Amino acid sequence: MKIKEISERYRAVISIYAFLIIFVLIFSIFFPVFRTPLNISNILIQITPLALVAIGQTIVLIGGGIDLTVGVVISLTTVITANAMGLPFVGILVGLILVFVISGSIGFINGFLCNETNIPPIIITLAMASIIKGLNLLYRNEPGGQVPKILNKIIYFKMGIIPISILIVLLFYGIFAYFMSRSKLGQYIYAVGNDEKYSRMAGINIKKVRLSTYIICALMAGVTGIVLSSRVGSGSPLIGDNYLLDSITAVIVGGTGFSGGSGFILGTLGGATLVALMSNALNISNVSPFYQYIVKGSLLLIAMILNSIRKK
Amino acid sequence: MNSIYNKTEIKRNNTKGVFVKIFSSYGIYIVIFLLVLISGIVSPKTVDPKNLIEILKNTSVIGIICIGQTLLILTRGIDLSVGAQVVFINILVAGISLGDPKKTFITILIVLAVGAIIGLFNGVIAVKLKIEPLLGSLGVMTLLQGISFLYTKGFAKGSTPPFIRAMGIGRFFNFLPISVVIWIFLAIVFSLLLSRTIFGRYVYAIGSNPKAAGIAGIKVDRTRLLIYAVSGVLTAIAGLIWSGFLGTPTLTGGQYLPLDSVAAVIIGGTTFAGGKGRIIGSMIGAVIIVYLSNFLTIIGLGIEWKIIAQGLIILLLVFIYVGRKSYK
Amino acid sequence: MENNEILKISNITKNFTGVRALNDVTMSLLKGEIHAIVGENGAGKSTLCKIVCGVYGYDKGSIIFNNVVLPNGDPQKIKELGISMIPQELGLLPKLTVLQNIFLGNEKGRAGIIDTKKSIKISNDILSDIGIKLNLNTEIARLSLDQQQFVALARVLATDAKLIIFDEPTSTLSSEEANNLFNIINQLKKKGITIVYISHRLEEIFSFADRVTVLKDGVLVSTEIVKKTNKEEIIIKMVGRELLKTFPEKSRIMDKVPVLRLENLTLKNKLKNISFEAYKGEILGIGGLVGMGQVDLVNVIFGNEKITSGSIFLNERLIKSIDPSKAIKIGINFLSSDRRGDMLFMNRSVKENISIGTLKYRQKMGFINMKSEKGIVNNKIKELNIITPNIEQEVQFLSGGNQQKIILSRCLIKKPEVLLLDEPTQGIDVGAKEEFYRVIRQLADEGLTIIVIFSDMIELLGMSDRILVMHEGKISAILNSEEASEEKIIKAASGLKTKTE
Amino acid sequence: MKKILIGFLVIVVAVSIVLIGAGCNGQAAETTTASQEKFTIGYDIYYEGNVWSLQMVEEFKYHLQQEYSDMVKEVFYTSSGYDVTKQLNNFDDLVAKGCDIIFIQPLDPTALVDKIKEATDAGIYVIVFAIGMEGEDFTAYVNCDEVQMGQVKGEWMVEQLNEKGQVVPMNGIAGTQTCIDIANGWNSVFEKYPDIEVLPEVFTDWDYAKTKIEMTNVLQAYPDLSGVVSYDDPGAIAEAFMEANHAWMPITWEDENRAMRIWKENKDKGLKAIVQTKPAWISYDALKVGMAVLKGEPYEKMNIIPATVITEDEIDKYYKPDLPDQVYCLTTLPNDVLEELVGKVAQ
Repeated sequence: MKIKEISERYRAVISIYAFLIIFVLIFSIFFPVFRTPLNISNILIQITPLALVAIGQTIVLIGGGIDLTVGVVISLTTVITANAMGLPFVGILVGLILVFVISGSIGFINGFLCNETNIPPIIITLAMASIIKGLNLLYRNEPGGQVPKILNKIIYFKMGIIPISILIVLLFYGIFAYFMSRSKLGQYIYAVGNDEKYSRMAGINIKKVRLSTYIICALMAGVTGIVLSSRVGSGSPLIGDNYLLDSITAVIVGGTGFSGGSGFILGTLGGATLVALMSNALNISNVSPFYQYIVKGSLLLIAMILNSIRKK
Repeated sequence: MNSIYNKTEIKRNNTKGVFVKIFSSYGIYIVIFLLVLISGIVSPKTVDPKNLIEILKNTSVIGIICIGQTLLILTRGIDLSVGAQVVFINILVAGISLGDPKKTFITILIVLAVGAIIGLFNGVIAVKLKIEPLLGSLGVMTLLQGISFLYTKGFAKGSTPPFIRAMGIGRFFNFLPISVVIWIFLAIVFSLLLSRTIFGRYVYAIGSNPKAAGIAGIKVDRTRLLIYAVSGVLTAIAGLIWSGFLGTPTLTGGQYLPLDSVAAVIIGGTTFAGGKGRIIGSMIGAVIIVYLSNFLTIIGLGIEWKIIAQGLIILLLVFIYVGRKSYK
Repeated sequence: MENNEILKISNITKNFTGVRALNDVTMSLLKGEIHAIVGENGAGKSTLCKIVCGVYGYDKGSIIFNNVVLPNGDPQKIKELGISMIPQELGLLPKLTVLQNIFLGNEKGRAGIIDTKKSIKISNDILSDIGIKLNLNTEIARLSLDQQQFVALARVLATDAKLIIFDEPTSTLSSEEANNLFNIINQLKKKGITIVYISHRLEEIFSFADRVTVLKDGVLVSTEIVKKTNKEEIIIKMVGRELLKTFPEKSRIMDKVPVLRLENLTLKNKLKNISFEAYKGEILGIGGLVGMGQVDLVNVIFGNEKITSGSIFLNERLIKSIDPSKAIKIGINFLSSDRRGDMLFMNRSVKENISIGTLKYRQKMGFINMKSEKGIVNNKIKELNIITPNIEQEVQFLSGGNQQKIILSRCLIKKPEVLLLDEPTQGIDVGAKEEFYRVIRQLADEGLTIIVIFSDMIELLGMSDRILVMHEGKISAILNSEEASEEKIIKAASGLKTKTE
Repeated sequence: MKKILIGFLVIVVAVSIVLIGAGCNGQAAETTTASQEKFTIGYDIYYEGNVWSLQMVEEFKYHLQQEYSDMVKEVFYTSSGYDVTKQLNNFDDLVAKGCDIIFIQPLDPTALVDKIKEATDAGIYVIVFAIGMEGEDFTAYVNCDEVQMGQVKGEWMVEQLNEKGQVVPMNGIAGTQTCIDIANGWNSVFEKYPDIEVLPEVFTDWDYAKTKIEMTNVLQAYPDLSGVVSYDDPGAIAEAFMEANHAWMPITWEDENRAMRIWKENKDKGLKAIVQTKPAWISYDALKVGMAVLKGEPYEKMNIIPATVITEDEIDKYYKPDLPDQVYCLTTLPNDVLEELVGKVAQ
């Protein structure tokens, strides 16, 4: 009874992890390299940025919105980090503050516009994305700057096969999973995603809630930017762009619906893992690079089809 | 019963200021006018007929795509795979014809058919499988890129046959580009379809309220699939012109088409809520977007400024169209 | 009396674009009383209560609760002050669990973190108080209507409310469930909680309310002490004049020509072997508790839903595989109660809204004959005197009544034989209503068969030549208008068979 | 629940079939019977959408097959698609696959420095070629001197314009070391001549479509343009000229077959050009060095190979009339192999 209930409720999450396990098993069997410690720690590193940015996207989607600015925010923050952290000692601190202030305020603008205008979130964030991208390119239209090596050393330090970066990821997922299921604000985000009007009736301040979703999302994009730039060692105005589609894919694969009000942070972790795993698996299994697009595309489509089956 | 929201919204509409009323129906014209005016003052080069023709020529591809995109957004759909489609079509044209004039006709037929199929595929995903078209078409986009790569293994074969080449770069009385003529012809045809025919009425009805459309006796799914197929064909035509314009198969390019086309349609006054909007608006929207980049290059400003300006114009115009949200 | 007055509403006025929903309403509630508010659909009952608990803001007036002036349109604040409402639509969030819904907006816990244990305990207590068992982790969407009703109640009880407003709670409850509810309400009363009870079921009110206030067209007619008045008086106050006069004269059809015949028609777990005949020129009213399959019935006839088994005959010809477009073709048409949702194209013109269904008959190769279209539309606008500046006006700017007429005229351009109406008078003001009653009757006299769902008892009795009462997807009674009475209908609606016909 | 499980099984099967199936008929093991020591080789393609980069791959494959097949255990190809992060991941994956040697064209001058150091420290040979990078932690470096290339282009242009005129630089991808060096090269020349006006640099990602559109705009914008110094697709540039029927001017050229054809056709109509470029066979040079390393033979760490120059009277020596436009003429691949790749030209 209890079991059944849980499996009912967390069906999406369970199934994505079930699939992950099967997937990993198959590859471990067919490609021994796949299960070597080195490759495992590679995968853990490769998961990091996507997993982080996907958290924010999930929360926005649960809140009934969507954020198309994550990609450009990541790029922007890499550039900021690379330039601000140049100066010794204080550099890192200044960089962090700058990143969070800027990404936070971008999130605020997104949320504010969604609250105050009738423009659908997709269009708002689309327009915002192109504005930010433009500004970013104006600021610096080619990769460059210097991110202190120390960051890289810390974030990607490996304890055995476990890089710190994945611990950061797990930490964030822990926090936000708890936040979404236990905190008032978390509840309200689900509620608003469910039905704005009834949430208002229940006395929820939907503006505040929506605002917070977009801010969280932008901040997570900022974090991703830092993690990414410290891996690359420099900032690049285009480096983040691919993460938009990937983040949405991860969330959808993780079983969060597009209509809002439902979904689970932990599902997204599974989704992100799967997406990252795919490209590693392609390399490991030595598939011609030309296949990677096909696999990515069909992954997204299949996931969405399954979601819509699940609804019925 | 979402009464309170509708009611308040109606209130807003009724109490719209006269300026806003005018702007929300003629905003796009005002914008293009201002754009031409300013650019004319800043650098007369921009507005000389030769350059204007150039601009129209560069608009024709995205313009034709925008016709289809308008139909889709009118009926609460969208297609972000247009860029990948155009690239794929171009490769197909070269691959099938191998530049052989004799194969021109069959090539065009095949390409149009392929366009229709891709459109239908998008349609089935959105209409039958009930998948958010935005994401669905993103998936299709990635798929198409993959298919293009697999089909060519990176080395796109063949070249564009003369006739199709002419569609891209040919001109009547070496002045009026053929592509522009095709584009404007299609635009006129489809505006007539929308304003004068049952099909048009159904499009607006479905966009305005799909459920009601069904109850009013419209075959909603069938119509929407048809629309997807049609826009697929339109994209294929755009692909032919593109292929003619380039004269060679390439695996890259066109990546800016999806967002630019959507942007054009939106600033042209077609709302995501569906059921409102006209072809002419989208066409002017498309011109604005191309005009912007041309103007900015001419005055020596980079692509960055175009992107920024585009974003701002979208926000501004759409805000004027749909206005502030009111909660009480 | 004044000393134990808990709520004072003074000169409240509220407009929804054009429509005046409430006009200068002044009334007061006494501590610990059960105060009923009655009135026809659209009399302003719900609006008044939603204003009291801040869901709507008001334009003029003031509300004082326990000697504090209530903020205008601030649900959170007002709830904290101790006023809670169970709206008709319940306002539960379908994808959230029972537990989450019960505490939504006043979660138990500190520092923004929810104390789940405490919440579970409290909600279990509440649920056992009102004597129902529910799994706290099931999503609302999975519950039945009456279970949801009780969750909504539990949510209100979770806030220590001093004033609770019930908006037509029994419309979805069977009679024993209703009685259960009345007991709960009486307990609350004993606890000294003030109850406002909106309903148009008079017998309920007379069974347990202390005072009753009658609203009509947004105006407060009077407030009576229940013991000192009687049903007839109240009805007259509600309707304005005696019941019979509001509704047009019923026609006496002598020869019963069956136009539409259903033979044990079944729709998977919604309808069970429905069989009946509808005659030429009659108005067949369908009554019953909300959600007992009335809407499904008309939807099936119109082809919105595929029947599982059984058969439909039109003029004794079997109709197989029907969908809306076919239904319209063969002369069955349908007006849904949800005008905005199901019928109207809000941002399109009056013209398009009227002609949409019948364009096929005015075209050459897909091109619409604008001229004849215009003609037809203008005729219809005259016939039903639809008030609109011009035929290009977007319908969202028209009043409910006119919108309703627009839909009706859409259905009448190509005269149907059977017209299905679902709550046709919902949300249109009384003037428009009476006109609408006349139109419907007139159509019937012209020979249309009209099948109409009314949840409002008075309308049901007033309009129907025959009344078909449904309970849990079955027909529990078919009554002729002579024998039909409120009591009989309620009985049948609650599933207690009444021998008739 | 059942439905979904079934769904998943379907995907699992599908995916694994695609991957494994493709894996097997992909560029998998190429083993021979020779008793020689065998090595695992990794090669990262910087962008699979770019013909030149793919022709490098083909040169590499072909000669590996022809000359070194007895040394090959396995070859792995990954593709980075211009994406630095992807390239980092690919490099990791190649290391994980146990490659003894990795050939790579770094997309970012700094990003790979540490990785490459780690790898070489771990005894993996890393051959950096065709695109420059910072540091010297790689095993060997094979490239042209790009600054010098840029200078040559610049000097030629100055000479053509006899020291005065308006020049637009058309370049590839902003921020890649190659493009930066090239630009530094020609700028160092131009700044010596005050009468040469250098317009803002245009980056086109070596994308044909983008190049053509950008060039068209430039021609519109600057009527008194007098030269194009380019490290870009001259085919597309020429297209823009011909379509605008704009008078020809001096343009620094490349060895793409289309470009060669256009040059041939227009050299008498006033098109002044010179090819001075990095040949696609640079991957072959890299391969040679790499194999020498594996064999333990002596090798140069820094191999600066001269840029190949083609002048007007040498066109016919390189132009391949019987091959389609896409191929690059500076190639060591025999025609049949090329035809295999890009098909015959339509007659």
